[in-house]
Order: sequence, then C-alpha cells, then structure tokens
Amino acid sequence: MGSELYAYGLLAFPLLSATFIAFFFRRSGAVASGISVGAAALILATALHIIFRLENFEYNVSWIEIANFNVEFGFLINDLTKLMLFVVAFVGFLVHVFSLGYMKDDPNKARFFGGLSIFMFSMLGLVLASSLVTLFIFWELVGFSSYMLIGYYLDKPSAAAASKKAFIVNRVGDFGFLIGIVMVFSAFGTLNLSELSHSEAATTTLIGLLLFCGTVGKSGQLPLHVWLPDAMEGPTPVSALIHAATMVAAGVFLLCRTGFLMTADALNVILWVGVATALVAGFTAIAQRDIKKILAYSTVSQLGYMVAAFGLGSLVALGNGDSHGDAIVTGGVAAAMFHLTTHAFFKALLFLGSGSIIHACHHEQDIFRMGGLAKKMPITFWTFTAGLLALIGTPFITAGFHSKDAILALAYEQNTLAFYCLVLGAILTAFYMVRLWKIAFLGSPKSENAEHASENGLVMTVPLILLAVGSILGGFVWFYPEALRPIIALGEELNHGDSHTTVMIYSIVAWVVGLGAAWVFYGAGAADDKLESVAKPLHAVLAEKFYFDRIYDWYVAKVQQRVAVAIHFTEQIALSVLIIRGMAGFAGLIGIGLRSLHVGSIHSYVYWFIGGLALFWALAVGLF
Amino acid sequence: MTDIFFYIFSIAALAGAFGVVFSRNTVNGAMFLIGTFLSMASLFVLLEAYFLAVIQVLVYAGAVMVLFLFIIMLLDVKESAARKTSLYTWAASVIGFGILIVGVVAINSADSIREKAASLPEATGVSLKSFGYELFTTYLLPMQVTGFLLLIAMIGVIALSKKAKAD
Amino acid sequence: MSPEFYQKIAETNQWGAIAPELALGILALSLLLLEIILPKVAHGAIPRIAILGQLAILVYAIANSCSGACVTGEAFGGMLFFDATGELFRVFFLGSSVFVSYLGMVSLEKKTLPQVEYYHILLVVTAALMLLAQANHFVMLFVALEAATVGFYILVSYFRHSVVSLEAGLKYLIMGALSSAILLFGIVLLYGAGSNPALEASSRDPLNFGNLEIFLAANSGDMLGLLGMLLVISGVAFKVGAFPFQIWIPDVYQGAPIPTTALLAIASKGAGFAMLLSLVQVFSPLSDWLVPLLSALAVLTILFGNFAALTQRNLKRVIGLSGVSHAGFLLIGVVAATKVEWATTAVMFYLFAYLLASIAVFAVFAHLEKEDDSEISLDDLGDLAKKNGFLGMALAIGIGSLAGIPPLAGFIGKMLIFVAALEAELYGLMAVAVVGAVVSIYYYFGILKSAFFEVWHFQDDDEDAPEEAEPGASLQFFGKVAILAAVAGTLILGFYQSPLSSWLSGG
Amino acid sequence: MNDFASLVQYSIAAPLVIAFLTLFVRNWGRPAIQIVSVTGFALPLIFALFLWGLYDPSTPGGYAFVSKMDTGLSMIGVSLHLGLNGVSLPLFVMASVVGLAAGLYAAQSKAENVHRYLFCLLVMQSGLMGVFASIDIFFFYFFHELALIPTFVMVGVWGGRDRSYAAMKMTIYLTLGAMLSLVGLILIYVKSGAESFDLIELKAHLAAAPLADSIQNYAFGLLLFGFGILVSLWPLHTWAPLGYGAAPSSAAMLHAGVLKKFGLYGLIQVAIPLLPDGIGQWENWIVWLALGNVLVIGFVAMAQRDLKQMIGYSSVMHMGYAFLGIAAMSVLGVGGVVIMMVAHGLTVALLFLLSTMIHHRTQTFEMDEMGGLAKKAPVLSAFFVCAMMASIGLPGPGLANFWGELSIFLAVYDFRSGLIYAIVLGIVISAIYGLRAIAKVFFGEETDEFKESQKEVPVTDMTWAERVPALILIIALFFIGFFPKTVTNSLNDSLNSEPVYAQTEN
Amino acid sequence: MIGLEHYITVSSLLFAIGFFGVLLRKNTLVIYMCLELMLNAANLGLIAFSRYHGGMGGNLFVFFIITVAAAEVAVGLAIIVALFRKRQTVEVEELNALRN
Repeated sequence: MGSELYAYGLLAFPLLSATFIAFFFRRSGAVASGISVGAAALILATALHIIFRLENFEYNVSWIEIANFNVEFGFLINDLTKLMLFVVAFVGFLVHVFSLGYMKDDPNKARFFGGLSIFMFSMLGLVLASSLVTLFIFWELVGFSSYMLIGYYLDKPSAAAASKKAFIVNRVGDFGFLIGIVMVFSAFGTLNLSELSHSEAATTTLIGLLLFCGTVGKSGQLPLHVWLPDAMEGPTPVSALIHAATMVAAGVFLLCRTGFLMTADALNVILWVGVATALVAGFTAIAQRDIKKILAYSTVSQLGYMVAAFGLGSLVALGNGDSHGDAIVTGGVAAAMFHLTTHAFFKALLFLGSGSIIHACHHEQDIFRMGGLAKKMPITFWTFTAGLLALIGTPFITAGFHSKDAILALAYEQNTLAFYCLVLGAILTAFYMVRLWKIAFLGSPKSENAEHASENGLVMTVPLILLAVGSILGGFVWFYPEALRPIIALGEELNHGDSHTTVMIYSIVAWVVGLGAAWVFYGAGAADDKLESVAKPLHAVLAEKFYFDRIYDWYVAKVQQRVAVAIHFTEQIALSVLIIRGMAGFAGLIGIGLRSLHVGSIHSYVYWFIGGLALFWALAVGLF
Repeated sequence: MTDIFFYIFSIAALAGAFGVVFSRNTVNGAMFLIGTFLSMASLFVLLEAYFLAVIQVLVYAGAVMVLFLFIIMLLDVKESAARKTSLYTWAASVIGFGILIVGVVAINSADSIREKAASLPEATGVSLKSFGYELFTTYLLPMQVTGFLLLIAMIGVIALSKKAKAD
Repeated sequence: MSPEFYQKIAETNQWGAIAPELALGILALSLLLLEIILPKVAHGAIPRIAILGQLAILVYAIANSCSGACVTGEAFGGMLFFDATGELFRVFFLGSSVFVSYLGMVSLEKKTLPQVEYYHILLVVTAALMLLAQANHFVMLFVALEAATVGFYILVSYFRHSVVSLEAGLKYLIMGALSSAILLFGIVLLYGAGSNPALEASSRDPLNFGNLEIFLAANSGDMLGLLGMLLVISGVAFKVGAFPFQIWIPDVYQGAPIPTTALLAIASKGAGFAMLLSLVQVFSPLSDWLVPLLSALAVLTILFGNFAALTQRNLKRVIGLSGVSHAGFLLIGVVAATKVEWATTAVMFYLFAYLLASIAVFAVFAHLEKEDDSEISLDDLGDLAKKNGFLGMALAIGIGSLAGIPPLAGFIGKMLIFVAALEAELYGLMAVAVVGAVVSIYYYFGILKSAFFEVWHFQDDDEDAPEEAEPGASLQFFGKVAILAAVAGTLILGFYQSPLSSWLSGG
Repeated sequence: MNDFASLVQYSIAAPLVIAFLTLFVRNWGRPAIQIVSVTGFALPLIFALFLWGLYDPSTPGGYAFVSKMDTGLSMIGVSLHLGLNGVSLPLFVMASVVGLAAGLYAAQSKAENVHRYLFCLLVMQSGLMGVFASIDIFFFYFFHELALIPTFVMVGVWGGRDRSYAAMKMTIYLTLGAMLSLVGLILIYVKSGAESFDLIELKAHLAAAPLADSIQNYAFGLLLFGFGILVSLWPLHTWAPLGYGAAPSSAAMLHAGVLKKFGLYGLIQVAIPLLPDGIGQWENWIVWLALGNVLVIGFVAMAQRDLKQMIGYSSVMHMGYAFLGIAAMSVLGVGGVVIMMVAHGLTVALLFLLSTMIHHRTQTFEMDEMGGLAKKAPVLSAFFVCAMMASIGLPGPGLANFWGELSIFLAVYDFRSGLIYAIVLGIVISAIYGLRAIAKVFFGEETDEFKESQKEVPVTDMTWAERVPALILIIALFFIGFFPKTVTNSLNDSLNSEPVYAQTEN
Repeated sequence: MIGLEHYITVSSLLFAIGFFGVLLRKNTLVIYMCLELMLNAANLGLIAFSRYHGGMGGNLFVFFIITVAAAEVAVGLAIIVALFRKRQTVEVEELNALRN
C-alpha cells in the first residue's frame, strides 16, 4: 500500500465531512459538529501516522496537460511538510474541540463546522502540495474558506465587509503570486517543486519578489496587513485556527518551500518588509481596545518576525537536513519555521483564551469593559497567562523565548539595524500584552457582562491546557518527537552561536523593559486608556492604525469606485449615446430627408426621370 | 421639291408640338396636336410609308384625337388663371429641355447616322402585301398579344367606367 | 420575299411551347364567358375556377420544365427564345398570379365592383409577362411589356371608388407611359444603329437580340447604340424600381389595391429582372459602360430604399421601399452575372425566395381587415401575434425572409448574391450591401416589433376607441394553403435548397 | 468510428423536431409540454455524452463521426458536413449540458405561451449543437444564425425591462457582426479557389496555395470584427450587458454561455488556420482591444448597480482573456481558451440562472435594494457564491476556469510578457466586483425595499426544481475542473495537428 | 438633299418637345398629349431609319406602336375621367393625396 493513500485520506476526511454536512446535515448542527470533529480527529491520527510511520516521499499524478504545460497533482512530504502538518492537524483538532463548546448555542452551527472542514481540507492540501500550481489552488481555497468563515455572521454588515476585504486584499497578493508562477514556468519549464529545486535555470529577483507578494497578502505583511485585524469579525475559534495559527502562516510556509527561488536582493526586500511589519503592527497594538484586535496585530507583528527571519537567514546556508534534498533548508527557514510552530501554539492559545473570555462575557470584546477576570475564570486566566508569557518571550522557560532568540541571533549576525528593530519589536510585544493582561484580568469587573462571567466547560478548557503545555515546552527540542525534530533543532541551534550571550541579554532586557513599562504605566483593570490622556496625538495615530485603513477606505470609496463609475459613464456616453444613438439618428435623418422627397406630385416625380436620364448619360460618358 | 416639303412639314410638326406645350387652352392644344400628327403623316408619305401614313391619319388624327377632344369637352376643364406656372417649374423645365437638347445633339452627331450605304435602298414600306405577310408570319405572336392588349384595354375601360352593380 | 420564305418562318411558330401562355389566354376568355353563362349566384365560383385553372397550368409548367425536355432555341420567327430561365420565370409569374388571384378574391368580395374583369386582366397580364421573360426581339418585348403595363394601369386604379386608387393609377399611368416612351426611343436608336447597312455586322432585323448583340460587338463604340442602350436601361430601371426611377413606388404601392400592390411588388419586379437579365446579355459588348452604370444603380438603389424605409410607418410604403432595396440586391446579382456564370441562378433563387416571402407578407396585410387598405400602418399590426397566431407566424417568417434572416430562404438568396458578388470582385457593392442589410434590419424589426412585442396597451385610452378589427376573419381555405405553402417553402428552402437549386441550375 | 455519425445528426435534428412537436402538444396541458420539451433538451446531452465516450483522442487531427450530405448548394461548394474533433467536442458537450439546464428551467417557467418559448429555445439548442458539429464553414455560420434568431424573439417577447430596445440593439449589432463574418467567410471561399466551403478541403487547399497577404489581411479583419461583435470585443460590446439584462434567463444562459463562443471558436478553428498570415497585421488590434475588455470593462462592471448587467459585463470582460489567448497562437494559449470557453459557458449560465432565481425572491435586480438574502435562502446563496467564485476563477468551484485562465496567462507571457501584469490584474478586478455583488445581495441586513417586497412575495429557499438545473451545471463544472484531462487529451492532439498553433510551440 | 439625319433631328426634337411638355405642363390631359407626341416621335424615327437603311422591321414596329398607343390612350383617359369625377380636377398639383 502506497504512502500516498494516507495523504489522500488526509484530504478525503475533511472533504467528505464538508460534503456530508452540506448535503445532509445542514439543519442538524449536533450531527454536523460531530462529523466535523470526528474528521479532525481522523486527520490528526492520519497526520501522526504520516509523520511518525512514513518516510519522506513524493507522489505525483498527471492532472492536466496542454502542450508543454503539465501540472501534476501530488504530495511532497519532507521534513518541512511534516512539521507544518503537525501544527495544522494538532491545532486544528484542538480548535475543533474547543468550537464544540464555543458554538454550542449557535443556530447555524452546521455551516460553521462545514466551513472548518473545508478549511482543513484546503490547508492540508496546501501543505502537501507538490507543485506551485497545486499549492496555489489550495492557497486560494484557503482564502475562500477564510472568507466564508469571516463572514459567518451573515447579517452583520461589518462581517460582510471584513470578509470581502480579506478576500480582495488576498487577491491583490495573489496577483503577484500568480505572475510569479507564470514567470517561474516560463523560466524553468516546470512547476513541480522538487524539479524546480533541482533545476539548473537561474532565478531572478523579480520572481522571488512576485512569489513573496503572495506571502504579503496571506501573511498580512505591510502594506496588505489591513485585512487581518478586520478578519476578527469571524467566530473566535476561526481566528485562532485560521488567522493566527495556520493560514496566515501559510505565507511563511510558502517562502520556506520556495526559498531556492530567492536571490539576495529579494531576500533583502523580504527582510525589511518583515521588520517594518513587526514594528508597525506592534505599535498599532498598543492603542487597541478590542481584545481580538490586539491579538490580531500581535499576530501581524509576529508574522513580520517570521518573514524577517526568512529574509535574514537564507543568506546562511546551514547544511542540508532534508533526506530528499528537494528543498534547501537554511537558517532562515529553520528560524522562521521554529517561530511559526511555537507561535501557533501560543497564539492559538491566546485566541482560544480570548474566545473563552468572550464566550463567558457574552461577546464583550472591549478590554476596558472587562477587568477582574482572573478570579472568575481561573483556568482561562492561567492558560492565557502561559500563552502570554510565551508570546512576550519570557526568558528560558517559554517557547517564545527560544524561537524569538533564534531570529534575533540570526539578525545579530546578519544585519545589525534589523536586529535593533526586532528588539524594539520585542519590547513592544511585552508592552501591549502586559497591558492587555493587566487590564482584562486584574482589578475589578467594569461591566455587567464581566461581572457574570464564569469558567467554561471542559471541551473549552482542555484544549487551552494542551496548548499551554505546547506554549511552554515548544521551545525545547526534546519536546518534539524525532520526526519533527530536524528543522526545530536547526532553529534552536541558532541560539548557540558565538554571539549567544549578547543576543540573550538583549532579549531579556527587552522583556524587562516592555513588561516593566506596561506594568507601571497601566493600572490593574483600568476603565480607560491612560495613553490617551498622556499622549493624545500619539494615541490617535496608533488607534487609527497609522491611517492604513483610512487610506484604503478612501481609495476604495473615493478613488476606485469613482473611477469605475466615471469609466462606466464615459463609456455609456461615448459608445451608447454618441456613437450608437448618433449613428441611428444620422440614419434617421437621412431617412427623413429621403422621405420628404416623396412629395406626392406627379410633376416633381417627372423631374426624377429627366434627372435619371442625365445621370445615366453622365455615368455612361464617365463624368463620375 | 421633296426637300421643301420636308421643311414645310417638319416645321409644321415642330411648331404644332410647341403649340401643344404652350397653348393655355386645352382644346387649342389638342388642335395643335392634330396638326402635328397630320404633318407627321405627310413626312411618312415623304418616306414612302404610305400605309402607315394612312393609319396615322386614321388612328391618331382621327380616333385618338377625337377621343381626346371628346374628353376635354366632357370634362370642360379650364386652365384657371390663378394657376400660373411657377418660376421654379419654368426653370426646371427649361433645364430639363436643355438636357434633352444635348441628347438630341448627341444623337445627331453620331457618326453612324452619317455613314450611308452607297445607294439608297429600295423602299420597303410600299408593299402592303409584304407588310401583311410579315405581320402574320414573323410578327404573328406580337400581333396576337396586341389583340389581347386591345381586349384588356377595352375590358379595363368598361370596368373603370361602368355603373356600379345594383347590389 | 416569296411566300415560301414566310412559310418557313411560319413553321417556327411552335405553339406547343407556349402552351401555358395560351392556356392562360383561353382561361381569361373563358372567365368572361362564364360570367355570361353562369347564373348570378354562381359568380362566386369564378375566382375559384380561375385559381384552380392557374394551378393546373402551374403544375403543367413545373412538370414541363422539370422534365428537362424543354424546347430550347428561337421560335416564332425569332420573337421568342426558350431557355431554362424563361421556364423559371413562367413559374414565377404563375405563382404570383395564383396568389394575387386569391388576394383579389379577399379584397374584391366586399366591394361593389366588377369582379371577373379583374381576374381576366390579371391572367392576360401574367401571360404577357411570361412572354416578356422569353422575348428575344424588341418588338415582342415592347408589345408584351405594354400589354402588361396597360393591364397594370387598370389593376392599380381598379378600386374606382377610392380616390387614392385612382390617383395611384394616374401616377402609374403617366410615369409608366413616360418610361415606355423613353424605352421606345431607345429601341428606335438601337434599330437605327443596327440596321445601317454601311456598318459592319448590320442586319435587316436588328431588333432581334441575337443580331443586335452581334452588331454591338462589332461596333461597340457606336454612339447611337450606346444612347439606345442607356434609354432602354432607363425604361427597364423603371420596371425594377431602380434609382432614380423608383420615386413612384411608395405612392403607387400605397394607393393600389392590395392584390395589385402584391402583383407590382412581385411580378412587375420579376418582369423587370427578366428583361434585365436578357438585355444584359444583349448589351454585353457594351459592358464597359453597362457594368459601372448598373453598379452605381445598385448602390444608390440599396441605399435609397433602405434609408427611405427607415422612417415610414405605412406598411405598403415600407414594403415598397424595401422592394426597392431588394431590387438593389438583385442588381448586384445581375452585375455579377456579367462576370460569373452561375450568378443568374443566384438572382433566380433570390427572386423565388422573395416571391415566397412576399406572398406571406401580403397575405397578412390583406387579412388585417382594415377598411381602407391604403392606410394600413405599423399600428394596425398591434397584437397580431396574440389575436391571430397563424398570421403572426406568417408575418414573422415572411418579414424574416425579406430581411435575409437565416434559416429562411431569403438568407440563402442573399448569401448566394454575396458569393456571386465576391466572385465577381465587386467589393464596393458588397460593402454597400452589408450596410443596406444592416439598416434594413431596423425597419423589418420595427414591423415585427409592432406585431409581437407591444402587447400591452393603456386600458383607459381604449374607452372611446372603435371596436378593433379581428385580423384574419376572412381567411379562406385558399389563403391558408397559400400562406402555408409560402411559409413552408421559405422554411424548407432555408434548410434544404436542393429542390429549387437543382431545378434552377438546369437539373 | 463513423458508425455513430448519425448521432451527431440526431443531436442537431432532435431538438428541432421536438421544437415543432412542442407546438403540436400545446393543448395537452403543461405536463405534456414540459415532458416533450425536456426530452428535446435531454436527447442531445445523451448523444453528446455518448459521443464523448466513444471519441478516440488519437484520431489524428481529423474529425470523427463524419457525415456529409448535399442540401442543394453544391454550386457554391456547400454541403452539410458534420463531424467533431478535439476542439469542437468539449464545446459540443458543453452546449448540450447548458442546454439541458436552460431547458429544465424554462420548462417550469411561468411565461405566457410557454410552448412558444420552449419552441424558440429548442430551435436555439439545435443551432447550438450544429455550430460546433459543422465542418462546413457555411453551415457553421448558418447554425449560428439559427440559434441567434430565436434569441431576439425571446428577448423581445419574454424579456424584462427595456426588452424592446435591447432586442433591437442586439439584433442590429449582431446582424452587423454576422454580416461581416459572413462576408469574410465568403471571401475566403472565393479567393481560395477551392470551390468548397468545406473546412477540411479549404485547409488542404490553402496549405498548398496560401492566399495572398493582402487578401488574408482583409479576410481576417472582417472575421475579427465580425466575430468580435458577436463575442463582444471591446468597444463593440454594448449590446451584451443590455441584451443579457433584458433577456429571459434561459435565453441568456444559452446565448452568453454557448452561442457567444461561436466567434472565438470561429477564430480558433476557421480564421487562424485558414489565414495564418492574416493575424499578424491585426495582432496589435486584438491585444489592445482585448485589454480594453479586461481593464475598462472590469472597471465598468464594478460600477454596476444591476445584478444581471454586472454579470453581463463580467462575461464581456472574460472575453478579453480569450482573445489574448487566441492572439498568443500557441497550443497552450488556444487550448486554454477552449477550456475557458467550456468553463465560462457553464459558469455564466449558472450565474444567469441564479440571478433570475434571486429576482424571483427580491423582485428587483438592483443590488442596492437587496441584502440579507443569505439568511432567508441559504442554499441559493451557497449556489450563488459558488458560481461567482467560479466566475472569478477561484480554484475549487472554478477550477476549470482557473485552468483556462492559467494556461492563457502562461501563453500570453510567452507571447508578450508585458501583458501579464495587465491581464492578471483582471483577477483582482473580478474579485472586487464579484464579492461586491455577493455582499450586497446576500449579506448584511435586509434593506427596506427587500422587506417591503417580502410582504408580497414570501421568500423561500431554492426548490428542488430550481436546484436540478443549477446542480447539473455545477457538477459539469466540477467534473471539468477535476478531470481536465478528459478535455485536454483530445484537445492537444487536435491543436497539435494544426500547423499554425503547433509551429509556435518550442 | 434631305438625308436621314434631318429626319432623325426632327424625330428627336419632337421627343424632346414632348418631354418638355411633360415637364412643364400641369394639366393631366396635356401631359398625356405630350406623351403621345413622344411616342409619335419614335414612330418617325423608325420609319426614317427603315427607309434609309432598308428592311421592314421599323415599319412593322410602327404599326404595333400605333396600336398600343391607341389602347393606352383609351385606358389613360378612362382613368383620368374616373378621377375627375371624384376630384373635379385634372391638375397634377392637386392630385397628391398619396404622399408623405
């Protein structure tokens, strides 16, 4: 029995689940959720089987063939795939379980779980894809399922707008990605990833940057990050799964998969985009009030880290840990993937935790209206704190510390300026997270909803606990089973370079500064934002997210739509009115003119005859 | 001698024709037309087409013009004084006439009219017998059709003027 | 000339070959006889007898021409020339006259007018047209043409209680007589040129087409011949309704009784083209002058017809002007025929398609039940499709075919003309034809639109409106058969042209 | 192989015969009409699927299921020559699929005189089957017109707002286009000297003795603009949105879905193979006008307020891709265009179908007056989202569209690399207007107008009778997307045997 | 010596004058007379050609033309009379019920 059957199974379970739900159980949410969670469990099991029991392999079957354009549907399982597969399957399963509790009373539960299944299908396809085209197909599908789930609350106009925005912004990124694919095909003559990696043909900076466009869109890099915070309109488990742990990381995964297509110039651009994203998002997070928005900006910021890591690291080739040799795993890839993995744990945890809070607080999301939740929801509090500690990179004991250090170490070696920027990013992270933590959990409740909050049931807390474990221990190589270890180990290794100590000191200082500043600055369970009263202009800029959304809205409403209407109007006037009606009118005028020649008198008709004779004569002697 | 006759009758015919065109009174016009027809009949004689000259007098000057006069009298049409021919009509007609005269000149300047056989051929219009032979052999079919033509003309005239049916 | 010579000529009188014409003549006479013999109550049968008789002749003519045993060559002392085209025109004219007889039946029934005379004249006119199509001599041509034309004068003004009918008759009379005079003078000039013994290839009988063609070939620069040709073509242009001799058409079509309008539109136009086709052959030595002339005519005719029809609302005027544009298309075919042999077939196909379509359209017009048929306008078609689906369908198919919309016969006809024109490299004409065809869609579509689309009226306006006529109330058996035949023919010829095309191309 | 040639004939004849039968049974009540007419739509599909199954992809470039019949135009070398090759077969099958969907929907419509409506639709179906099965280029044109004419009638009689003006405009535009292309086709016939309208004979003849360059130029120009009007090449497109906006749904489905592909098909199968040098002169024209389609019309589509008009514009926009793919003149580009034609045909038919269903529920096409429909009609919204996603080329529902577009992109990049930015921008533009429509129609809160109209017409979800036609189309779309090789295998062979396309391949 | 051309000149002038009358006059009866004049001009031409070129054809044609013309006159006058009865006029200007 071929290994590919398991891969097929991996795709088949969620697809079947989605199909069954769509066709038979649209109205029975309980069954639907059961099917979906069952599918997630099967996925996890199958994924574990692939990871632990199966060797790396590649499987391809011809899908479409026109002339020399040949796409294969297939699976490319290597270490990178396995790591990503683990993250997706594991977090996916936990989120499914959590959703059972979170969505319990929702009348349209079936649609939610169907959507989750479709997402799992798409995401797994993306991870397994063996060619750029297949990857792109699932890439788009992932975007589509994200679109569906963001817009889950159908009657909320903001949800509709957010989902639309997410899709379109992603498409802008895909615009570059697709051109990149076209160029890759033109340059290499194939789109199969392993064939590409062995290809002799030279890559160009343009190709690299175009492929990176896809990442910019999907992973919320500057300037296309605007959709991600808005995507929080979706149910919170969706945010945890799609917009924190897996889908948004797909951009990073794409970079890692196609690292061999990059050039030094391209990497440089990628690095600075990542760094800028990390900083801008970090600053923005400081002034947000919505708990999910803060986490979303935090995600953007962390994704910036990963992208920056990739941009930094691929300059340093760190051996070849891949048995198939089809992807060159470099330091950057390792660091990025390491951080991706740990981030998946703690960010999923944080989102689920916030989901737990929101659920308990009856959909209250403003942190300034919470407060004092630590006592009401102890498990949530402690697990959330664990995630938070990991995110801010609490020294030594948390996963985030190790993975972030790997990135910083890389930066220290490669690019000093980037290094300092990233350290500043780390300070910001600690600052805004502690702000959130202190205001939401400590102090006393600020609203009715927070007052009546209480701990949620087991289905919601168990996933939190499991993720908390991952958040703490995920930074240690020994935590991972053998099969997942190669890349993590490579990433972790970065921390043991020559400048190990310096980097660690910077990192700890950043942690202390950020944490301390926030602790001092914000009161426990504050009712309003102190920053607003202290530095109003700064707060305004930050709260307005550096005006990105304003600019986009202005562009869409004032530029794009007006241009569209103007073009439409011009076209109507020019074609329909001037030319068409004009020609019709002209013909009509001729018609009226000719009509008026029929005056009805024999006499005038006789002149036609003499005129005709003259005309004939003229024609015959060639006067015309 | 014949030359003089030719000129007399041609001028008479043309003058009569102009008379038709210009006479204000319709009866006078008809009279001029009869003159023209008679002059033409004379020209036919000059051209030795005696039979046709006779027919011309009988049919045209006789039957047709009498019919015309009869109708003119019957209708008693008077050209009203108010109805003067407008300047435009005059101008247009004269231009038209000018075009026609160009045509006349063109016809008469045609070389083939001036090219003649060495001798004037024998007059063929003289023999009534051969006329008859031709008519009932070569031209038998047109002859028959003409017969039908006269028939439908007759029936048509009846249909156009007979009293409406009683019912 | 000895009597033996005439004897010989007399032997060329093949009466059998013109049996259909003779039969028509006899039928015409017997109709008059029947009116006398039959009691008054049975007079209603006379039109039916006329139709049945014509149908019998039609069947005979078709059978005779299809058998392939046609008499070919000159006959009647060179007066006639029998060939396949002539046979086809026979069928064409017979077909139109059968149909016109039916229309006459419908239109005359309600009038207090002499009835039998109409059919009598119609039959004689048809016979004359049939001879005209086979004429091989200018005398025959002139006499047949005049016989037909005089008949038309009467038929146009037949509704003598109606001022418009009489006025149309008068207009047609004066225009027709003028054009006859022009044509005649042209013949005179041709005669003068061709009979000159001083010139090469002259003949004692230059009015015979064959002799004239030989003469013109030898003297192609002759001024008299050229002028004669121009005048003759002018006269023919009047018949076909080509620019600038088309100006009478809308008025006369509008004023004439519907059966006569149909006859003018179908048979008279067909006769014009029958003449034109043979004359183009005769004048082929002068084609340096003739072809540009006809091309220019075709262009002007198409443009005039189509554009003038755009703003018309009177149905008979629209059809008249559309007929003008059809004449333009046919002229293209005629021009092409000077270079491409089979283009004659294309012209014939077009004519037959036109015949079938016109039958359908005129049948509908005749059954609109309007008091004054010179005033039927687009508005009278309103709701036709709803009130009488059968007539609606007939109108749609007829108009569609006239517009050259596939899959109807008219399209195939137009296509054949196009192919012929392109083979003859008449690109300019082709361009004009395309413009004309597109413009024509507008007014044809207008007709269909008023018959089909505008089915909703404002109810409150109808309060004072008189009781609307019920179209098709007088539809009779013959009419249904005629319409069905025309519609079926139009449809079938659109899909499967074999029956007609193999016959046309002399199968 | 030719044993089954009669099936091709039957699939053209069956709808035509049944069309008349439909008129005949009109007095037997609605069910009789429905059963008879649906049979007329189902038979071609059955035949087409059967033929598809029988088709041997290795038929070397030539045509399978060939039959030839003289209809009486042999004097100009016309005969009813039918057959299918790798290019025409997918379109043939697609036509039958869309036909059945449109027919099923039409059969249950509440139109006045439904038997006449079905008559028109069946005649149209017959023409559509004929278009793609004709080897003779005259009949190729003829069948197109056979299908086109009923459209005008249907728009004019059963259409929606502005139907009279729309029908008129459509008729005049399309007649002009048809005339130009007819003249172009005749010009080829006349100048080739092959004495035949038969595509195969013409090809053989012209391969041996190609036409002079100037003739090729003229003929190609005529065909390009003639077909261009029919395919709504910018700026000759204005009939399309207007016409589709007014057309009854089944007519719009068949026209936009299938019939419009005639022009592209003509360029692929007739114009370019017969006039290989003609395209050179017109290449820039095609490129610039097609860019107009993609970019200008893309923006225009964004500005639409009327749902159906917007779908009409989006269909116009996609034609730009097709023209560019054709201009690339490679197996890949043309193959992509064929796939896109099939996919687009199914998609746009689906969109028109669903938009009519939306109209039944909202009583309007104004998107500003809709909103919140998803809650009332979740299945409908799922179908519509699916269809719209397919239309904007999202893999999944639109996998087939995606294959087509991607192939075209690849081919265009090899053809003129700079163009790629402009045309890929199209996918962003289409996403913008597509999602805008979805959001306006289905999401958000119910508008006052919608609430108002619900008082008169209670909103229900899709009935099964509505679902079946939509499902047929979606299943077909998925099938082509997931098993593109069923199309591409034969397509490759057919196109490779076409020297014009094969020579540009490396 | 009077030759063919003289006769033809007279004939064509008569034709032209007849046409001129048709152009100028508005009385239907006069117009009709002018038309007869034009036909007669043709007769003269035919006879002259026939005389100078030999052959019977021209003369015979004249016979037919005269016959036809007579029939035409009869029909034409009948129509004019019928119209006069309805409209009390023979002026062409007033006979314009059919027009746009």
